[in-house]
Amino acid sequence: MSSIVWYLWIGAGIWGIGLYGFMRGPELLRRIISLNLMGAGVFMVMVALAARTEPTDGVLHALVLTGLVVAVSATAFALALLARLLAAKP
Amino acid sequence: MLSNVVEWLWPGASFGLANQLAQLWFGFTLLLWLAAACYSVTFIKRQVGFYWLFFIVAMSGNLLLIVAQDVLGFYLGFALMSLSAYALVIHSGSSQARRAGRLYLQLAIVGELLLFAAIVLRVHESDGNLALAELTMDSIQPLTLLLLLLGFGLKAGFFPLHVWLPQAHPAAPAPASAVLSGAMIKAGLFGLWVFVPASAVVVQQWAVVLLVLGLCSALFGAVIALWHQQSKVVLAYSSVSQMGYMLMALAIVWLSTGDARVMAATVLVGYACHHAFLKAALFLGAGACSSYRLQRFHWLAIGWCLFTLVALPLSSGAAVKYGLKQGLMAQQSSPVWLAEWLYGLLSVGALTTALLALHLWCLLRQQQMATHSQSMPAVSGWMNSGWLILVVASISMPFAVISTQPFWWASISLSAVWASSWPVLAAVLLFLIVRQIGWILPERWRDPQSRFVWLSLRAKRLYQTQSRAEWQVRWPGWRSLERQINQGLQRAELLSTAAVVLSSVMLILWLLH
Amino acid sequence: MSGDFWFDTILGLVLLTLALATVRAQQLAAAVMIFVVFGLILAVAWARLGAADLALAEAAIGAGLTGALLFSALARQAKAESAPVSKSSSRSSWLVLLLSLMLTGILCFSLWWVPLQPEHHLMPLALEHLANSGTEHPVTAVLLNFRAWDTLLELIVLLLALMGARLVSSPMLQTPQRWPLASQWSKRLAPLLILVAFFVLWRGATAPGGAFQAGALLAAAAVVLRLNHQLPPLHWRYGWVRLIVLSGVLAFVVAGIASALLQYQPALLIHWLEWPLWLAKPLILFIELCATLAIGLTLTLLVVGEPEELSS
Amino acid sequence: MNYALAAVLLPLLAALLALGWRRYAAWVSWGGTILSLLCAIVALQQVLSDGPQQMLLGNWPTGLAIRWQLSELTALLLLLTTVIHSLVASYSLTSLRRLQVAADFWPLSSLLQMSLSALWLSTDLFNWYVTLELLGLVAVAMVTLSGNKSVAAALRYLLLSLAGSLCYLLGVALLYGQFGVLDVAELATRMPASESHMTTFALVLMTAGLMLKGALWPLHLWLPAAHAVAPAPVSALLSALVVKGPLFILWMLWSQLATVELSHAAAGFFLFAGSMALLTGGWSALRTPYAKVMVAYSTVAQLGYALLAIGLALRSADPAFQLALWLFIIAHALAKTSAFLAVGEMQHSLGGKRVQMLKGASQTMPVAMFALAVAGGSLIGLPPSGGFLAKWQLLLPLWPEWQLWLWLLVIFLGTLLSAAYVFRLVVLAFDRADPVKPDFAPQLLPQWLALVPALLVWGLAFGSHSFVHWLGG
Amino acid sequence: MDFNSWLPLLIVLSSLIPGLLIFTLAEHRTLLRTCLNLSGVVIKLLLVVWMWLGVKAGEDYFFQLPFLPGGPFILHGDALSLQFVMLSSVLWLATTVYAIGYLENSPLRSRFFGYFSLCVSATVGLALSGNLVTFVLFYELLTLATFPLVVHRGTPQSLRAGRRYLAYTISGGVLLLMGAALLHSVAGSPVFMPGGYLSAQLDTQSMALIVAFVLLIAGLGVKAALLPLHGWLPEAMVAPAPVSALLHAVAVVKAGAFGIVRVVYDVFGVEVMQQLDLTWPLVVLASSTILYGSWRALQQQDIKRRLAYSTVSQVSYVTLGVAMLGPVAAIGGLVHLVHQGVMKITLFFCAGNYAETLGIHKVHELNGVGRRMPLSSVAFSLGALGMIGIPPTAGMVSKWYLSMGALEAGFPWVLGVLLMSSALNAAYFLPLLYRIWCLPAAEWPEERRLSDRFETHWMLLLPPVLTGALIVLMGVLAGTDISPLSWTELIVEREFGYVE
Repeated sequence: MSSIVWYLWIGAGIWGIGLYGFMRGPELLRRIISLNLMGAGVFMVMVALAARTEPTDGVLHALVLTGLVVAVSATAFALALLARLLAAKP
Repeated sequence: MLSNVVEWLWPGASFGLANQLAQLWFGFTLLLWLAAACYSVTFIKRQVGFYWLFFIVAMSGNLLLIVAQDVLGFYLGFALMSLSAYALVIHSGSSQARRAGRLYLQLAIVGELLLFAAIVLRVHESDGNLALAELTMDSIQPLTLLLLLLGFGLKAGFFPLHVWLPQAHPAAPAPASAVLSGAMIKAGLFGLWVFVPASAVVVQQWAVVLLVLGLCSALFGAVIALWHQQSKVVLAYSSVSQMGYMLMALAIVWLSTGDARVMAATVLVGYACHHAFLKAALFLGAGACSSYRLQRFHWLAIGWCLFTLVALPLSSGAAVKYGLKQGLMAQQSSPVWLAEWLYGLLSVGALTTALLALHLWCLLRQQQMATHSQSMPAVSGWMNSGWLILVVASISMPFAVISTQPFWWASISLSAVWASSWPVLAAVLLFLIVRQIGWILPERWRDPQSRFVWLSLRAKRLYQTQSRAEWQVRWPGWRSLERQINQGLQRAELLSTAAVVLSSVMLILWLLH
Repeated sequence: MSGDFWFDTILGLVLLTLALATVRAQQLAAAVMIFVVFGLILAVAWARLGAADLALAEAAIGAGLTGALLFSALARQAKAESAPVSKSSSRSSWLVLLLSLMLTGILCFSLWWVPLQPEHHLMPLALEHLANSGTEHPVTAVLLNFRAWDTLLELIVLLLALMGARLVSSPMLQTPQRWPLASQWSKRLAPLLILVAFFVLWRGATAPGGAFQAGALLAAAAVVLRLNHQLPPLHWRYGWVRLIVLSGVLAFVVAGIASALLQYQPALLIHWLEWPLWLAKPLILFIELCATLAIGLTLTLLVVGEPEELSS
Repeated sequence: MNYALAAVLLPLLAALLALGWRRYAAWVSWGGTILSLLCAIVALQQVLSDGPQQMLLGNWPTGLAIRWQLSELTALLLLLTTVIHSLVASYSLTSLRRLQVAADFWPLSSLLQMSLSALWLSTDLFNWYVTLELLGLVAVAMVTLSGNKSVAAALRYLLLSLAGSLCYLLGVALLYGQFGVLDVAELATRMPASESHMTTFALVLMTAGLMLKGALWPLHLWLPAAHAVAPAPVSALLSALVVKGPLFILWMLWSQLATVELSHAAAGFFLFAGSMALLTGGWSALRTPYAKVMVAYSTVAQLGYALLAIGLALRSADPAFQLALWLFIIAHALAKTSAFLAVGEMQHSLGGKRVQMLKGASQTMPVAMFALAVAGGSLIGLPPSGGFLAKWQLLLPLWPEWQLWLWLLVIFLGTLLSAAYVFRLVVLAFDRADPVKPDFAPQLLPQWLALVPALLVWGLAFGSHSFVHWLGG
Repeated sequence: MDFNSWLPLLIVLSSLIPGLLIFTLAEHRTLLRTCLNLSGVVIKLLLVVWMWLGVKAGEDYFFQLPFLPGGPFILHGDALSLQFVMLSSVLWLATTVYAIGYLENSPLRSRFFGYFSLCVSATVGLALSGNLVTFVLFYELLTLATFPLVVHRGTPQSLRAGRRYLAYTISGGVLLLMGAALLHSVAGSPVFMPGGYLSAQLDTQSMALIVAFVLLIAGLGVKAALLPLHGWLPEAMVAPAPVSALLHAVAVVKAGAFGIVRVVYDVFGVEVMQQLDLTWPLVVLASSTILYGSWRALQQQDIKRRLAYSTVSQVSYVTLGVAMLGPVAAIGGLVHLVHQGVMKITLFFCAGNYAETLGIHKVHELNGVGRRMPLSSVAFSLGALGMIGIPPTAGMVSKWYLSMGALEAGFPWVLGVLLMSSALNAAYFLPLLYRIWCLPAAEWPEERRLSDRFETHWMLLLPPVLTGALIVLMGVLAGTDISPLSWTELIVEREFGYVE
C-alpha cells in the first residue's frame, strides 16, 4: 500500500511545483500552465485517495472528472483573455 | 411702610418707601432731577434726543433704587443709573470727555460686578430671601462688607475711590454734573445705609475706620481743590470732601444705638439733602457762568450757596454740621479720645471748606470777567427757574423739613454760631494775607493730571488686542514619502505579490495553531 | 521489489521532472510541449491507479484540447513579442522557492497522516443504490444521477467559459494554407474519431466512458476538420449552433423539470432531478447524448472559434 | 423549500432564454429576477412559519446526494440576493442604451444570481467548490464587459480566483480522504473529535482559498483594480454579493468544523486581519484619486468589520457577534450597491474617473449625490442606517469584556476613516466654485433607482426588530 | 394610541414634511416655498403650545416605535424637552422670516430651506427623544442636516469650514454612539427618568459608568463646544447669517448643552453623579471654557467670529449650571439655555443685517452704525447688554441664579469665574457699542438700498427687533407664568422634587 502514499506525495510535489511556477513564472502563459499543474497535482491526490479501496471510489472519480472539466473551461477562458490582452497590447 | 410685592415682574419685585427718612431722600432726589430738567431744557443744544433719553433713564434708575424694596429691583435701578450716566458724561463729544467717560465706565462696570457679588453673598447669607427688610437684621461676613463698601464706594466717590469724579464732572454738561454729584453719587451712600446691618459686630469695628476715612476724604478733597484753576474741577473736589463728611455721618449712624441712631440717621439724610441742593445750584451756576451773562441776583444765589457750603449760621449747613457734631459726641462705641480729636479736626475741615469757597468765588468772578467782552446771551427763563427751585429749597430745607428743625434751632444758639463762624473768619483772614503778599501757586503745581486716565488707556489697549494668527496644524512632509510608496506598489507585479501573500498566509495559519 | 514498485517510482519521478521542466524551461514553447507530454504521462498514471474514466478524460481533454489551446496561445505569444519581462530579483525568487518547498513539505507531512484504510467512504453507499440509478457504471451513476446537480453546474461552467471567450474573442491567426497530407489524413481520421466517440458514449452506461470523454473526442475531430477548412465556419449567429451549445444544459433542465412534474405530490419542485425509476435509463442516455454534442461543439468553438464567428 | 428551488431555477431558465433569444434578453432576465424575488419572499415566509427545511437533491440517502438547507439565514441571504439583483437589473434596464455590451450582460447576471443562490442553499463541500468556481467565472466575464481596459484586471482576477479554488479543492480532497464525507453537517459530527495535522492543514487551505476569492484583507490586492474598471451595475453586483459568498462559506466552515483551541488561534488571525483591513482599506480609500477605486477600497475596509465579527464570534461563542456579521453583510450589500450605482451614474454623466469630477455634483446631479451620501451614511454607521445597527450589535457584547478594548479602538478609528473618505466626496459635491458640467442631460430614473437601495438601508434599523428575531438574536 | 401619543410625532413631522416638499420645488417657486415654510412654522408653534398647556396640566405624551432590540424609538414630551422645543420653534419662526428676507433672489433656496426644515425637525426630535438611543439618532441626523447649510455658499473657505465641522461632529457622534452602546450593554435603554436609571449598576460597574460618562460628555462636548472640542464653531461662521443665527445660537450648540442636561439629570441622576464624584471635573471644564471663550473673543477682529467665541463661552454657562447639581444652579443653567438662545440670535441677526445692508464684517467698520441703522443697533445693544448680564435683560436673571446656585452647591469660586466672565464680556462687547453709538460714521464698505421706508429689508429688521424686545421682557417680566424662568422652576420642581 505504500504506493498510495508515494502517489499522494507525487501529487503534493506536482501541486508544490505548480504553486512555485505560479508565483515565479514571469510570463502570464507560464502562470496559466502552472495553474494547470496545480490542478493536476490536486487531481492526482484525489485519484490516489480514491485508489485506496478495492473497488476504487467511483464518487471521487466523478468529482475529479467534474474538476477536470471545470479546469479546462477555466483555462480556455484564461487563454482567450490572454489572447485579447496580447492583441490589445501595441 | 407701604410696600407691595408685584408678582409678575422679576422675582421678588416689590416697591415702597421703607420709612420717613427714605421718603425725604426720595423727595430731595426728585426735586433735584426736576431742577436739572428745567435747566437743561435750554442749556442743551447738541444731540438733544440722546441727552434726554439717557437723562430720563438715569432718573428712573435713581428713583427706582430708592423705591425698590427688593434686592434685584435695587440692583436694576443702580445699574440703569450708573450706565446711562456714562452717556451724559460723554455728551459733549470732546476727546477729554471721551477719556473721562472711558475711565468712568471701566470703574462703573467694576463697581457693578463687585456689587453683584456682594448682593449675591448677602442674599446667600440671609438664606435666599430677596426683600431688603430682612437683609438688615442678621450678621454679615467681612468679605461681603468689603465688597459692599467697594461697590458703593466706587459710586459714592469718597477719598480712595474718587478717581473718576474729578474727571467726569467737568466733562459733563452742567445739568448732568449737577445731577451726577447731587443725586447719583448719594445713591452709593443710600445703598450702604440700606444694605449694611448696623448691629453686626464686624460693622462696628469697621465703622471707626470709616469715620477716620471720612474725615481724611473731607480734608483731602478741600486741599486738592485749591490747586485746581477750573471752577468745575474745584466743585468736583468739594463734592469729594462733602462725601467724606457724609461717610462720617453714616459711620456715626452705625456706631450709635437706639434713638441716637435715629438722630444720626436724620443728620445723614439732612446732610445729603443740604449738599444736594447747594452743590447742584453751584454746578448750574458754574455752567451758566462760563457762557452766559449773570445778573446781580445770580451772584446773590451763588453767594448764598457758598454761604451754606461753609455752614455759616442760619444756613442748612450749620444745622447739619451741628447735628454731625452732636452725633459724633453722642455715640459711645468709639474710643472717647478719638471722638474729641475728630471734633477738633471738624473745625479744621470747616476752615479748609471756607478757603475752598473763597477760591471758588474768585474763579467764578474771573471767568465771568473773561467772558464779559463778548456779548453773552442772558440767562434764559427755564435756567432761572431751575436755579430758583434749588436755591429756595436750600434755604427752606432746615426748617421746612420737620426732622431737622431741632438742629436748626440749636445751631442758632450763641455757642453754635461762634463754633461755626470762627473757622470762616480765620479762612477769610488767611485768604486776605495770601492775596496781599501776592503768593500764587507755582505753574508746575497747577491742575495736576490724574494718573488714572493714563492707566485706563493702558487697560483699553490691553483688552483690545489684535487677534493672534489662528494656529494652523501643519501636515508633516509625508506627501513625498507616500508618492514613493505608491510607485513601489505600482512596480510590483500584482500576480506574484498576491500569490506570495497567499502562500505566506497559508504558512502563517498553519504555524499559528 | 515487484515490477509495480519500479513502475510506480519511475512514473512518479518522470512526472515530477516533467513538471519541474515545464516551470523552469527557458522558452515558453518548450514549456508547452513538456506540459503536453506531462498530460499524457499523467493519463497513464491515472490508468495505473485504476481510474479508467479519468485516464480517458485526461488524455482527451487534459492533454489534447488544453495542448491545442496552449499552442494557439503560444503562437500569439511569439507574434506579440512583448517587452522582456523584468527579471524578478534573485532575492524574491529564493523566497518563492522557500515558500513553495515549505508548503509542499507541510502537505506531504499532513498527507502522511491520511488513513490508508478509510473507515468510511461513499462508494459502498453508491454501489448499494446503483441498481435503481439507471446505469451500471458507478461513475456515470454518480455524475448523472446521485450528484446530477454538480454535473449541471459543471455544464454551465463550460457554457460560461464559451460566453466569456466570446466576449473577449480576438482575431485568430490566419491558418496556414491548405496542407494536402493533413487534409487527406483528417478526411480519414475524422469519421473514425466520431465513431469512437459515439462508442465511448454508448459504453459509458456500463463501463468507463461517458459524455465528457465522447464530447472531447468529437471536439478533436471537429477541430482537425475545421483546421483543414473541411468544415464550414460555425457562426454563433446560426440558430442551430446556439441550440446545440445550449442543448446540454437545456436537456438537463428539461429532464429535471419533467421529473419534478411527473411526481408533484408534496410540492411541485421537490422531486427536481429525481429520475423516476422506470424512466432513469432513457433519460440519462438522452442527457448524455445532448451533453456530448454540446461539449463537442463548445470545445470546438473554444479552440478554433473565430471572432466574427463568435460575436452575434 | 419549493420556492427556494424556484428562486434558483428561474434565473437559470432566464439565462438560457436570454442566450437563445437575443433581442428580448433584457426583459427575460429582468422578469426572471423579479419572479425569483417573489419566490424568495414566499420562501422566507415559509421558513419563518414552520422552521428550517432541508432537501436532498434527487432524494438519495444523505451521504450520497447533495443536501440543500433553507434556514432563516439562508432565506434572508437569498432574499438579499434577489433584491439586489432586481434593483441592479432595473437600473441596467433604464440605462440600457448606454451600456455598450448590453446583450451579454443579461445572461451573465442571471447566471450570477443562480450561482449565488445555489451557494447559499447548499451545504455540500464539493458543491460549494463548483458554485464558487461558477461565481468566479461569471464575475470575471462580467468585468470584461467594459472592453479593453478591463482585460488585464480581469485576467489577474481570474488567475487568482482559480488558484484560490484549487487550494479550496485540495482542502476538500484532504477532508474527504480523512472522513469520507462531503456534507458539512455530517463532517461537523466527525471532525472535532479526531483533530489531526491533516484536518488543520485542510482548514488552512480552504481558509486561504476562500480569503483569496472573498478579497479578505491580506489577499484583497486584485479587488480595487477589478471592481473599478467594471461597468457600474457589474461592480455593484461584485462588491455587494460576489465577495460575500466565500465569506459565508468561511463562516460555515469555521463555526462548525473547527475545534475550540483551533478557532481561538484563528480568531486572533481574523481579528488582526480585520483591523488591518479596516485601517489600510480606509486609508487607501481616503488617498486614492479615483472615485470607483475609492468605493472599491471601501469594500475592502468594510469587509474588515465582517472579519472582526467572525474573529470575535470564534473567540467567545456569543451569538450576538454572528448576528452582527449577518446584519453587516445585509447593510453593506445594500449600501455598496447604491454607492457604486450612484458613482457609476455620475462618472458616466460628468465624465472622468477622478474624484474631482464630483465637484458641484449636488447641483448638477442632486439625486445621485444624495444616494451616495445616504449610502455613505450607512457605510459610516450613522443611525438609523443598517450599518449603525450592525455596529451597534457588534459593540454591545464587546463592551463588557474589558480585555478586548483594542478592537473597540479599531472600530472607532475605522468609523472615523470611513467618515473621512465618504465626506471627502460629499464636501466636494457642495463646491459651487466651478461645478463640473455634465456632458448631456443626466437621466433622472437611473438616479432614483440608485437611491432606492440607499433608502432601504437607511431605514433598516427601524426594521431591525424582525431581523434580530429571525437570525435568532 | 390616542391622540396624546401622536402629538410628539406630529410636532417632528410638522417641519419634516414641508422640508421634504420644499426639496422638490423648482427654484422660481418662491411663493409656494414661502407658504410651505411659514405654514410648517405656524402649525408647529400651535402644536407646541398645545403640548405646552398639556404638560403644564400634567398630561403625558408618549410615542413609541420598535427601533433597536431593547432600545425602542421613543418621543416623550416632558417639561425639560418642551422648554427646548418651545425655544427652537419660536426662534425657527424668527429665523425663517429672516432667512426669506436674507436670501432674496439668491441661488439654491429650495435646497437651503429644505435642509433648514430638516435641521429643525432633528432639533425638535432630539429635544423630544425619550431614551438615549433616540437621542443618538437625532444627534447624528442633526449633524447631517446642518452640514449642507454650513457649506451652502460653496466657496473654498466654507468647504474648509464644512470639513472641519464634520471632522469634529462626526467623531463626537461616534464617541456618543460608543458611550450609548456601553450604557445599553450595562443597563439597557429605559425612558429618561428624573434621578436617572443607573443607581442599580452603581456598585458593580462603577468603572464602566465612569468610562461611559466620559464618552458621552466628550461626544456631547463637541456640539456644546466645550474647551478642547470647540474648534469648529468659529470656523462655521462662514455660513450665511440665518444659518449661523439658528444653528450656532440655537439648534446645534444647544443640542449639545441639552444633551449634557439629559445625561446628567435623566441618565446618571444626581446621586450617582455625586457618588461617582463626576461633578467637579465638569465644573472645572465648563469654567475654563467660559474664560477661554471670552478671552479668545477679545482678540477677534471679525464680528461673527467674536460672537462665535462668545457663544463658546456662553453655552458653557448651561453646562456649569447643570454640573453643579444644585436645584438653584439647575434653574440658572436651564433658563440660560433659553436666554442665551434669544440673546445670541438677536446678535447674529443684527450682525447679518450689518453685513447684508452695509457690508460690515470687521469690528473697525462699525463706527457710527447707530445713526444709519438705529433699530438694528438698539437690538444689538440689548443683546450685548444681555450677554454681559446688565440687569434689565434676561442675562441678569440667569447669571443671578447661577451665582446663587454656585454658592448653594458649595462652589464659591464659580462666582469669581462668573464675574470674570462678565468683565471679559463687557470688555469685548462695550467697545462695539461704543463704536456703534459714539463714534462718527465712516463711509460703508458696500451699501445696498434694501428698502426705502426702513433702514433695511423689513424681513431682516423685524426678527431682531422682536427678539431684542423679548430679551428685555424675559428679564423684566421674569415672574409671569409664561416666562422661561417659571417654566424652568416647573422643570426643576419635577426633576428634583424641589419647590422654589
